Amino acid sequence: MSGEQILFWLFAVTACAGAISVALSQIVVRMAVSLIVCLSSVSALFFLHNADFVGAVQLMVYVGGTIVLLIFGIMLTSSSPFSKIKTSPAEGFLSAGIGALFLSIIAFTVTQVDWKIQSDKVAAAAPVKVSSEGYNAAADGNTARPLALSFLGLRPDQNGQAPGYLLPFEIVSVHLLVVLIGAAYLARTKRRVAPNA
Amino acid sequence: MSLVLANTPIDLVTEGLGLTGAWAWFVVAVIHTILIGLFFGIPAGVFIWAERKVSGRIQDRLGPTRVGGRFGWLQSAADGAKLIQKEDLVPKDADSLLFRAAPYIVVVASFAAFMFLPFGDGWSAVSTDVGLFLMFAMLSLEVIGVILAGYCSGSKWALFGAMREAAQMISYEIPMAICALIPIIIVGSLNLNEIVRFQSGEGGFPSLTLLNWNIFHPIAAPAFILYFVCATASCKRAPFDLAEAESELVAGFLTEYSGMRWSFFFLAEYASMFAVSAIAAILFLGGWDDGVGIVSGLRSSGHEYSASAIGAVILIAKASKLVLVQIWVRWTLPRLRIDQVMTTCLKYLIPMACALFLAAATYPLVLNRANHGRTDLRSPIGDRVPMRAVEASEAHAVLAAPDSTELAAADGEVTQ
Amino acid sequence: MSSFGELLNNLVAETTQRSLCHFSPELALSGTIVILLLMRLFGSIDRWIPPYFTALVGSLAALGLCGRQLLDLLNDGAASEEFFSGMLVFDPFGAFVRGLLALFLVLVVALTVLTGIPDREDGPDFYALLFGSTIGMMIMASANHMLMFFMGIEMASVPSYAMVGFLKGRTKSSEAAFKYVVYGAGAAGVMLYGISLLMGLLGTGTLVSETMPDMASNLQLAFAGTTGIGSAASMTLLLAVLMVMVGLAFKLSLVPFHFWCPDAFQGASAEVAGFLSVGSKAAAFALLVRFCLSFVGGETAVLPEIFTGFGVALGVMACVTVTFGNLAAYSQTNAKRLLAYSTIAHAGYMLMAVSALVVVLAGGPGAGLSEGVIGETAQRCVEGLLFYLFVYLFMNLGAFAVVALLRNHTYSEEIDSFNGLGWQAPALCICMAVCAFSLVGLPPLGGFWGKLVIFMSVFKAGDVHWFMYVMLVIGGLNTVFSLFYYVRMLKAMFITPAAEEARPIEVPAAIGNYALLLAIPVLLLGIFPTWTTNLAQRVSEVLVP
Amino acid sequence: MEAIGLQPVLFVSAVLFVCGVVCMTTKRNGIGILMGVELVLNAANLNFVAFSRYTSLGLDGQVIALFVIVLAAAEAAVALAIALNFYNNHLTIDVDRGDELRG
Repeated sequence: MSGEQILFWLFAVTACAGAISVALSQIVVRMAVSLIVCLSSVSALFFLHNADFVGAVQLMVYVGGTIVLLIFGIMLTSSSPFSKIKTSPAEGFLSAGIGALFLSIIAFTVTQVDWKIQSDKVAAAAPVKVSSEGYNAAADGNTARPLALSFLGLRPDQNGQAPGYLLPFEIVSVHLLVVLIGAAYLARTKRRVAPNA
Repeated sequence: MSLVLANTPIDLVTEGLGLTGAWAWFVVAVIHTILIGLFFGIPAGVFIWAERKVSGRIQDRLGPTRVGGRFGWLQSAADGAKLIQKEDLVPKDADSLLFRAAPYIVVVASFAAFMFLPFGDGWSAVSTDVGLFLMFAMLSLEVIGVILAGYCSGSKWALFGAMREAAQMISYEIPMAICALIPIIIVGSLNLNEIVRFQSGEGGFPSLTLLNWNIFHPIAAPAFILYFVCATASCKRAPFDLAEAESELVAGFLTEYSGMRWSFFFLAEYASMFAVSAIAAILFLGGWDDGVGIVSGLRSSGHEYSASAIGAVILIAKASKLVLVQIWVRWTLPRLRIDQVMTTCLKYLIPMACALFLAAATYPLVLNRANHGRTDLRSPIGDRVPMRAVEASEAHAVLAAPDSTELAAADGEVTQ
Repeated sequence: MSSFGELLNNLVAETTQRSLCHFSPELALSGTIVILLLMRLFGSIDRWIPPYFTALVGSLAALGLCGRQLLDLLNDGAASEEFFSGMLVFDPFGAFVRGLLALFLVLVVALTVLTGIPDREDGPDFYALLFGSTIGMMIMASANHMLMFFMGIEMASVPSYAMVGFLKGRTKSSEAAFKYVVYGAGAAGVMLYGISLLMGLLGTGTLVSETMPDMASNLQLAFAGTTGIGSAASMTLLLAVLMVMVGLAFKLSLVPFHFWCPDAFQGASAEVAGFLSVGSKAAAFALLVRFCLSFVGGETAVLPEIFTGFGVALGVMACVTVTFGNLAAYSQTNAKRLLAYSTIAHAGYMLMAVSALVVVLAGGPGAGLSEGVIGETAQRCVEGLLFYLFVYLFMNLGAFAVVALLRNHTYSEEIDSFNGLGWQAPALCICMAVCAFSLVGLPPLGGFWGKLVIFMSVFKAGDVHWFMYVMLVIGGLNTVFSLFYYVRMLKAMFITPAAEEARPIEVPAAIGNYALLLAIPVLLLGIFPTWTTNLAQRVSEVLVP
Repeated sequence: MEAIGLQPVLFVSAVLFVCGVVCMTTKRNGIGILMGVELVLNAANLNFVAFSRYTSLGLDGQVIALFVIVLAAAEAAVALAIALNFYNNHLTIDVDRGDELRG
């Protein structure tokens, strides 16, 4: 076993354990902590899969931003600090059963596929060859530069024959603006305007 | 991302040690952990001592004098020994698991940031292209521990402290990150090694690389001041220490903590002070560059190791200076109110940071225009990266992903 | 190997000369959002120029740009072209739906002016959300990449969650928004998982393209010669498609993913409910058609069993949705809730067209139709869908608008509160009558032709699969059944006398004119359907060759 | 170095997905449900990143993962604002307690 594999299994197990304890935990704060464990492990898995930038964004935006927001929400909405969510045993068994069914379906179909062959079939006929001149994204995980270029709509790694992501990169800012307005509107109290202002 | 040991790729190290596979990883990881542990713990201890001495000096008293000789330099160790012996209390109303876990989250977050910090050229535990981003990401995780500590203490003071802390830290991260982006625009890389290499210029000894530092860039200079203010706030240092404002909130989120767990929070606080100062030194103050070209001269004459060792000392000295400034500020300025803290950030710092960001982005274009399209401006104020991109017809070579940085470093190659 | 500079130059040229022109309606809307917000920020310009005025101008500009694009496309007879390096596609189908959305936006903004639901203070917020959501819908209508697929849905939904909860102080409104956001986020998550599997399986996210590797052709490469769902890869494909369908079914409020719809519509103000019931449906149907065509629209049929089964499953869903919607609507007392169930039922009718489209195309030649007939039948399906959407816009918005406008006078949205209004507000009530009869599908009105075209295409598809006939029968029965609950509303208006204590209401002329503005197209489309059917036909000919 | 292979990653992501779905269906607390959604989105992201390394999807997988993170953050912000609004009106964020809309 290589070091990479050991790390993979380590983080895979913590990610799964975190996810399972999110599903099982009855206390909302503990759910949040389990979620942090899970998402941090997932970001470690990103690093192991040569996606440094995605992993860093995951840590910064997801764990450091979104989860903090959720914990904020917990603090603002729970009537008592450690209020429990009660789930009846029947409900628990039912959902566990459905979950197991789901897992077996997904796991059995998805892991049975020979992805290599599927991928090769597609890649063999594709007119595009990955260029070797320093744009090979997957190597070494130094993807910041190719990612930045693809956000500008340039894909030198695919010889230009791949989608460039200029539009989503720009339009997502409009989305964020709109969402910010919406969230701010909902969260603030209605402003009072002076009668003759 | 790759694991390196003192500028040498891991494969070579382990070959020397006669190890293979997982064992090699394990050994190198342990070496790194010990090294980072030292760099994490020792400065923290020193700064706690320094804080007491400086505050003593500012308040016209002596500070610690007894423990460990004349200057009391063993005071931190003695404090640590005392804190370990203290009773470990968990309040009745607290969520005991999370209450216990919170200090570790804080320490781990701030410890993890040191993984990406290069002390010399390539001397970091993990070498990655997005090192700076990752350091910020790790430091931003600290807030989770603080919130949990406050929320799970089961105390109102602690809860208030945690809320303030969360609001403050998340707000100040924004201008801090924008300010950190300005040197990145100038240099064109998120890689901490490259940022310093850019500033240390190409020449051997003697060459005035000092003028190449980002602090002398007309736009990065105000960004440095802004960054430093935000960094102080994000380490919850006075005058922004609202989270533990003892006159209002007893001790904020720390109210219920005692003993070793309490000291963990302080360890993390001083360590992250050092971390943000080291980032400031790297981004704006030339990192391990000495300003007159001694280090780069040594490197270009083949003395890799000694160059990096001297560089590490220089970087630590620069970062420590900045930490001392933070300590000085703490004992000089009065604490702000929470609304003032938020107003400062949201109404002043963020717009200023955004303006600087825009300026930094347009500056090279303006300079290019003013210079009648000549791009050969070899002066410290020139932003060479964007010009190079225009200049080079075969931009391929320029924008190509750099080779794995640690190897590029070995050639003493600069920025490119 | 083209050099980097060449790539850069191509990008700049393509973006500035082509993509931005094609994207101009969305840009107009984005610009309006920014202007609205700046006007509030700097000084108090919005005291002199009300926000709705800016919004109206912005939406009219978008409508004009959309109309011009559609006319240009039809005059040039151009085929589809990708822009923004494969992210979006510019074709008559997309232009038609975007034009529909822009027209709809203008009408909704006009309605909000009349009802005054965002007051002047909140106007910029409301219009920012409304426009942001519309941009998302327009992106959905022209998406050509799975990322834009997901992003369009998110951009359309997330602002609409906030819009449903726009009346902050009301418990019902906040409850509706809360349920909507929770279920919506869940559905989006499941859909994203499906998208990830799909993209992994096919190695790309572009739906259809001529210059880049795309899902349609990769599907042919990867699954050529595979039959049945025996292989793990095709099972994964099916799983992925089903997961994506969860998200789309949620947007389309198809049974069993409809439960949010009545709650959200009842809790939201009638203007927002009308917006959601038409806008998000139109966009989601456009997206569904594009998604289905990327699988079954190829030259040769890939995995015919799976996709025929998929089409039939859509048909079953359509039947259940129509029946459920109509049955549930029958017992409602709240007008918005009744219209919500009617929306569900109409989504079912439109889904029948998509189901027929998939079934016809999936089998390829040899499955019951000859090659030429396949294309023609498929075109009829798309044509029916588009015509139906066009009529549906006017008739459904008309119904919601009447509810919104009457609410301002009766302060209630219960059907009982409409008692005896027929003689007090004749314009509104006649508009409601026209819209209701059109929703049922009675002959001289637009709704009749919409249903007729869809049923005809379904009948044609019956040659391929017998289930289409079953679908036809169920659709017909439901049409008859739906008459009863719409008539209940009209009975309250025209026959039941007003309660003694109810005070008489007076409706300003502008409001009556607006109602007639919506009712007249419904009538005209019923009398002269050919103009629009011709347009829809030309649009569908480009989409399905 | 031996590669990890795609199957184990997909299995991990399937576990995350199922936990997320179970979380969404069993929790009554609105924020609990949102956490389930975050799990599901992360499962999808893990898939994207894994595919980007092992299949011909290439860099596109990472790009999409980035966009998903951003969109998820936006969605969480609105969801939280709505949850707070609900809490202000109902003094609970138990989804089942919102029962005014029935029929």
